[in-house]
Amino acid sequence: MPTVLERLNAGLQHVMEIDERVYLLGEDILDPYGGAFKVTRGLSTRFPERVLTTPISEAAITGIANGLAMRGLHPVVEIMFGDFVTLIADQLINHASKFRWMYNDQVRVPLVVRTPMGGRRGYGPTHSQSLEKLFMGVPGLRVLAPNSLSDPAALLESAILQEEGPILFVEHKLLYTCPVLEIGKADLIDLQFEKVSDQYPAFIVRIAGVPQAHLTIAAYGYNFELARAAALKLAYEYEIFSEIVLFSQLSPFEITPLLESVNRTRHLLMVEEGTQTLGWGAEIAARTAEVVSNFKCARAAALDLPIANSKTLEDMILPSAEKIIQMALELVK
Amino acid sequence: MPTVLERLNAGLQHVMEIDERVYLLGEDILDPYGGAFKVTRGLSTRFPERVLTTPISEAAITGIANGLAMRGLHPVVEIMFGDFVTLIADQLINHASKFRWMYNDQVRVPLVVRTPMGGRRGYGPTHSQSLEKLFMGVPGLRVLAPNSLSDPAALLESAILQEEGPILFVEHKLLYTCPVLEIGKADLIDLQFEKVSDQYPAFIVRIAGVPQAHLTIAAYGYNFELARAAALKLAYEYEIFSEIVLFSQLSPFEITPLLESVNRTRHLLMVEEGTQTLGWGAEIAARTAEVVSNFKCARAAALDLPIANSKTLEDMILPSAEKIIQMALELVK
Amino acid sequence: MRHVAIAYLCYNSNSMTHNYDLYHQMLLIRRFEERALAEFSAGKLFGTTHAYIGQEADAAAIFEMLNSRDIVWSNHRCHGHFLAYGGDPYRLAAELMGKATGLVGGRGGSQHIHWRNFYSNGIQGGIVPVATGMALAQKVQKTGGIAVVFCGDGTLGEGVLYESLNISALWQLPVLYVVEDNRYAQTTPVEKGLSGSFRARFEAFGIKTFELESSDVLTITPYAEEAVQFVRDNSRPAALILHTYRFSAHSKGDDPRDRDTIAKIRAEFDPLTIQAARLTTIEIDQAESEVSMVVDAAFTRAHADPFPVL
Amino acid sequence: MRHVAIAYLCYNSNSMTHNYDLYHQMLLIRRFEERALAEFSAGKLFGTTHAYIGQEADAAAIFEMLNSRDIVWSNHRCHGHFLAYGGDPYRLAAELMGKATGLVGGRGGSQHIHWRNFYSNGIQGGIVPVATGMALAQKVQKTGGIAVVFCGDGTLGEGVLYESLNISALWQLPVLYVVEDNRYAQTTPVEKGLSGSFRARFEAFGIKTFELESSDVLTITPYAEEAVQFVRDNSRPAALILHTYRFSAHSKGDDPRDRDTIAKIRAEFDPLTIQAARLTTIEIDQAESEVSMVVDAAFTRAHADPFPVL
Ligand SMILES: Cc1ncc(C[n+]2csc(CCOP(=O)(O)OP(=O)(O)O)c2C)c(N)n1
Ligand SMILES: Cc1ncc(C[n+]2csc(CCOP(=O)(O)OP(=O)(O)O)c2C)c(N)n1
Ligand SMILES: [Mg+2]
Ligand SMILES: [Mg+2]
Repeated sequence: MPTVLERLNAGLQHVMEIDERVYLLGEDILDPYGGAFKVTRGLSTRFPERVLTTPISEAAITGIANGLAMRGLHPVVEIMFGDFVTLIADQLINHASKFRWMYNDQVRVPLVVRTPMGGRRGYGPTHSQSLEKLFMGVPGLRVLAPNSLSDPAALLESAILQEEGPILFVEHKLLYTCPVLEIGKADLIDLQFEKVSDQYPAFIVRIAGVPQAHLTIAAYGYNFELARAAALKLAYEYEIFSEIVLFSQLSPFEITPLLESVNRTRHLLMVEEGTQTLGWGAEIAARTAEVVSNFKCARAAALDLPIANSKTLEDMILPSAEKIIQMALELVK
Repeated sequence: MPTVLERLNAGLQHVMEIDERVYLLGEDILDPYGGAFKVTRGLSTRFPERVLTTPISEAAITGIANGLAMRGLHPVVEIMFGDFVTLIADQLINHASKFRWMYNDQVRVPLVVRTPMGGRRGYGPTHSQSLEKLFMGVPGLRVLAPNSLSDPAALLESAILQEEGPILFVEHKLLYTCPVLEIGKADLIDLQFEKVSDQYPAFIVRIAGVPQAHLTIAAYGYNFELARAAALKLAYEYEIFSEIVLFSQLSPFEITPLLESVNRTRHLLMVEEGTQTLGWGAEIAARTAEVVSNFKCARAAALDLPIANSKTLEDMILPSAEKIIQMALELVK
Repeated sequence: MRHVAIAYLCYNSNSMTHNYDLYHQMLLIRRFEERALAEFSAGKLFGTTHAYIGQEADAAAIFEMLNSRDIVWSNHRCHGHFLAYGGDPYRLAAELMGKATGLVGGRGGSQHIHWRNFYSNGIQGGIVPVATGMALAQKVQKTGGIAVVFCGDGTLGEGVLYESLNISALWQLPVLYVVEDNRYAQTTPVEKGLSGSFRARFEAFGIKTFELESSDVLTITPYAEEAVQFVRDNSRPAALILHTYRFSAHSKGDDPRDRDTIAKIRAEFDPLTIQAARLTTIEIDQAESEVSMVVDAAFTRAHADPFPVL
Repeated sequence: MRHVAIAYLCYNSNSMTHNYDLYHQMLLIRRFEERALAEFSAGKLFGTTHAYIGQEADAAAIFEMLNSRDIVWSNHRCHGHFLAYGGDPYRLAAELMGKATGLVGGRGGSQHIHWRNFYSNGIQGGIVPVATGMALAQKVQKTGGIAVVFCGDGTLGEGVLYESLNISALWQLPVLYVVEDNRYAQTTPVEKGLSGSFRARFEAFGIKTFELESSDVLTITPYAEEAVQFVRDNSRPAALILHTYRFSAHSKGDDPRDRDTIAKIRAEFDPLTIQAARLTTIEIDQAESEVSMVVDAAFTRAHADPFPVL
């Protein structure tokens, strides 16, 4: 089974092969290094003209890619750590995301910014955050996150070639080494999957052969790994049956499958690694509360603190399968 | 009755008088111009050494102020338009807000960034936004917004002198010319006020002599003006009675007064001028849904679009008293 | 930009001399801006505007050198650039008014316009990397075109500009950075906004730099030509630093500068006066009447247009 | 920084000569970094680190010139600066391990430390305006102190640095910008990261600039002294550009550079070898044993410390 990292790499390679409008820009992305997390490994060797290593200039790189996109190319920017998206906020929010609408639909900006987010590598406060929430809800910008259930290569390829607007593509560092799951195999034998949306797939994941769920868990990206582990343990050890709604598209997003699930379960637990306040879960809760009037909900997210370097503190700050289980027990009790 | 602008100006003047650690930094803030919105007018004349006009360098100004704050001064930065906060995201998020916690509580960063947000001046997509939501939920950062009900000078003075951490102080452009309300006078004769929190005051505003409210309206800043007008019309024309919970502190915030109100009314309408998705209202809804399990809610916010220059489009995009009324009718019907 | 043939530019057919054309171009900008300001004062326009009055020679000289493949990024002070690009004054006027017929349907307004290869945005500095990226696009697409981006003196305060200079020099991108130093950024005199030297800021990155102080369009023209040609021929960045002066307020009113000083500078530095000296009275009158017809028609027609809906 | 007297710096009392002190200082950094790398390799440390190996002479020379009122901002590669500042190797080791006794209680780790007037952060470039602001604080508080901020060659890519240069030059702030050009930014050679010239980038803002290529601490010392003195005496910014070389990997492993080239450069450019030539064998041995005791004690003690809780 290939890892998520291998599939992302393969996806990049594939789009570069089939479409010569694709350009990669980023810091230290040339071979043999191939990027800080190796997602671009091999690409500069195969496509030396179209893999551009850049100075340490996140804002300008993004602006340059923005210019490329508006002229019909398909730039993909790698921001080495997701923590540095603060430096490209102006280019994404006041430039790339606005242009199409502001210029009265006369331009297209097919720009993809890929970046690794997330903690648990002991990188400390400026290299461990999940800052994607800053960009959720920005008009004109799409936020995507791959997961291990649907092919990350397909997601990335579609983001690069099928889109006309800017995309923030959020890769969790711990997801890189996760194998892409093969439905029906291995540890998935106990799970059932319902695909509920296509281009950027959303899934409802259920545990096979158990009673009707009374808990909905909303998750994306790496947190699906935690949510899955928690769901199995909740079922087998506590007889609490849940279904996970797994999103690839975080903003804007289609809430219907989640609403249907909550209408069945009346309990909703949002799982995310960003800090809790005004995170992705807040929007999920709000959208749900606008439509469903009798349900209980809770959020398993990072504490509203910076992410400490120390592993003990990091563990206390970030959500874990154990915390998800505790919160689920609390919620449905 | 002084205007909000006059009070902010007076507040700045007062803190500069009583505390010589206060410094102002910003673009074009010197007299006779006194800043693009005149909030700093007169100050450079009185305190020439401590009012520093800067180059057009939002990131560096904020970083410099950050350095001043860490060395015991009390810098106040003016960002000319709130739209440019994208340029200071890194200094606020990865520097000012992190330092105290990350350095194990060994430093203090009493930095205030003031900036005007909001539309309806026909300034178009890059000079009309309400971007404060980007900074709500950032650990270590406080977001405040003055309103016409409690003295803006007091709020600003407290932010500058009573705080040990960074603050984003959001001033709505249309609020500047609003008079500070005198409770019991003029158009307030029909309203009752209950102060429910002190340093950064929150209020519950009720209409005098009407039956128990069955709608809670959450608002801050300029939108209190719209919410108030809507609440009065809802009461007198539609016999829908509401109470407004008015916040000065947007993040982090004390939700209890709002929860108490929603427990009474079971209907919650959030009003804000930022775009709807992942706005302030989302966090309000989430916090409420976590505790109250049977209520209905809706958000009156800007459409998820850039803000057009054209007045007709701007009117369609931004929330208005009329829209609040429509949504309230829809919600409680 | 003579390569863009546009119907409303009736003066082209009547054009007598190159000197006349340049004057006509600058006068169009001047009268357009004056009209816009007057309409704002009269409460007929809503929002904001930044007049190009005093700087017309820069645009007239530079746009002469560009062709239709070239890309232009302008800033908040974009009307003069747009008109010199060959843009339609009527559609610009409609945009200022927020009309559905405006350049971008009323969505952008004065600072946020787009037409053909012309773009503008209202965030100081942010357009510089975007233009630099478009220069990269020109290069890899082998269009032969270049990218030109306009900045004011004050905008040299923004860091992303230097990031862009570094990269365009490293990657040898065909981009021309035009700095219009009008001595002020809003109310801030250049002495309070800029340390060191304009020229050195570009040369530090190995960028070829052209610099002059003039508002005589004929003086500027050869510099503009050389700079554009350098970028085009070598596929390398260059900077063109033009020291000029702004006669009007930064935006609509509220000009804290000393009026007498402005008047004195204007007396000897007005690009229109300088260029008028090269024309006959008949030519001057003809330009005036042509231009006022165009400007008046633009605003009148735009006023009658409908507002957009979502 | 000799003015900061710290108990664990036992070598001070034994100090024989200035040359010995400088060697001892650099050796402490070298052995500390080697130990940290070894512990990472052995899986005893978690997270990341950026060794200062090869650049020790920069820190040794500069910190000699600073006093306790001066403020220092360092970056990701901060251990050498911290140790030369007089910081306690034990508390640094504890911080690397994320221990409660670490400099910032394990919250910051390798890149995010603070002690007295020493600060570091892991965002390239972002510390430059903060240090510039602290220089302003020094000035208005009339402390007589200056601010010093360290950047790598690659960090000259970040725009906010230029914003800061402009302002510090305009406002005449006592800040020293130290550029340690170790020829690489992570894996990017300086030729791919920087156009133009190091020196010109500072001089363009009117900033007095000192530049040299050396890893001989005695060669660097007078430049460091002059630069610091210039800033202190004039309350004006200066830049000190030090061309050096990094012998270790950027962070823990994964060094794509040619090993032979590194070895060759190291053979003639190692600051320790150069300085050792000025000492007797006895001195060298003594330094070695003192330093290894200090480093070993630091790591051993830190390992035994507890992890923090919230
Ligand atoms: C990022 C940003 N900061 C501030 C402003 C507000 N602003 C608009 S124009 C201007 C002055 C620009 O000065 P300069 O670059 O010299 O251009 P000029 O107006 O003189 O043509 C300022 C500060 C802005 N639009 N964008
Ligand atoms: C804003 C930002 N971008 C990228 C990085 C990742 N990064 C850490 S160190 C480094 C290279 C820095 O190179 P240089 O400035 O030359 O310092 P050196 O590592 O050589 O000491 C990079 C790209 C970062 N920490 N911050
Ligand atoms: Mg100017
Ligand atoms: Mg380096």
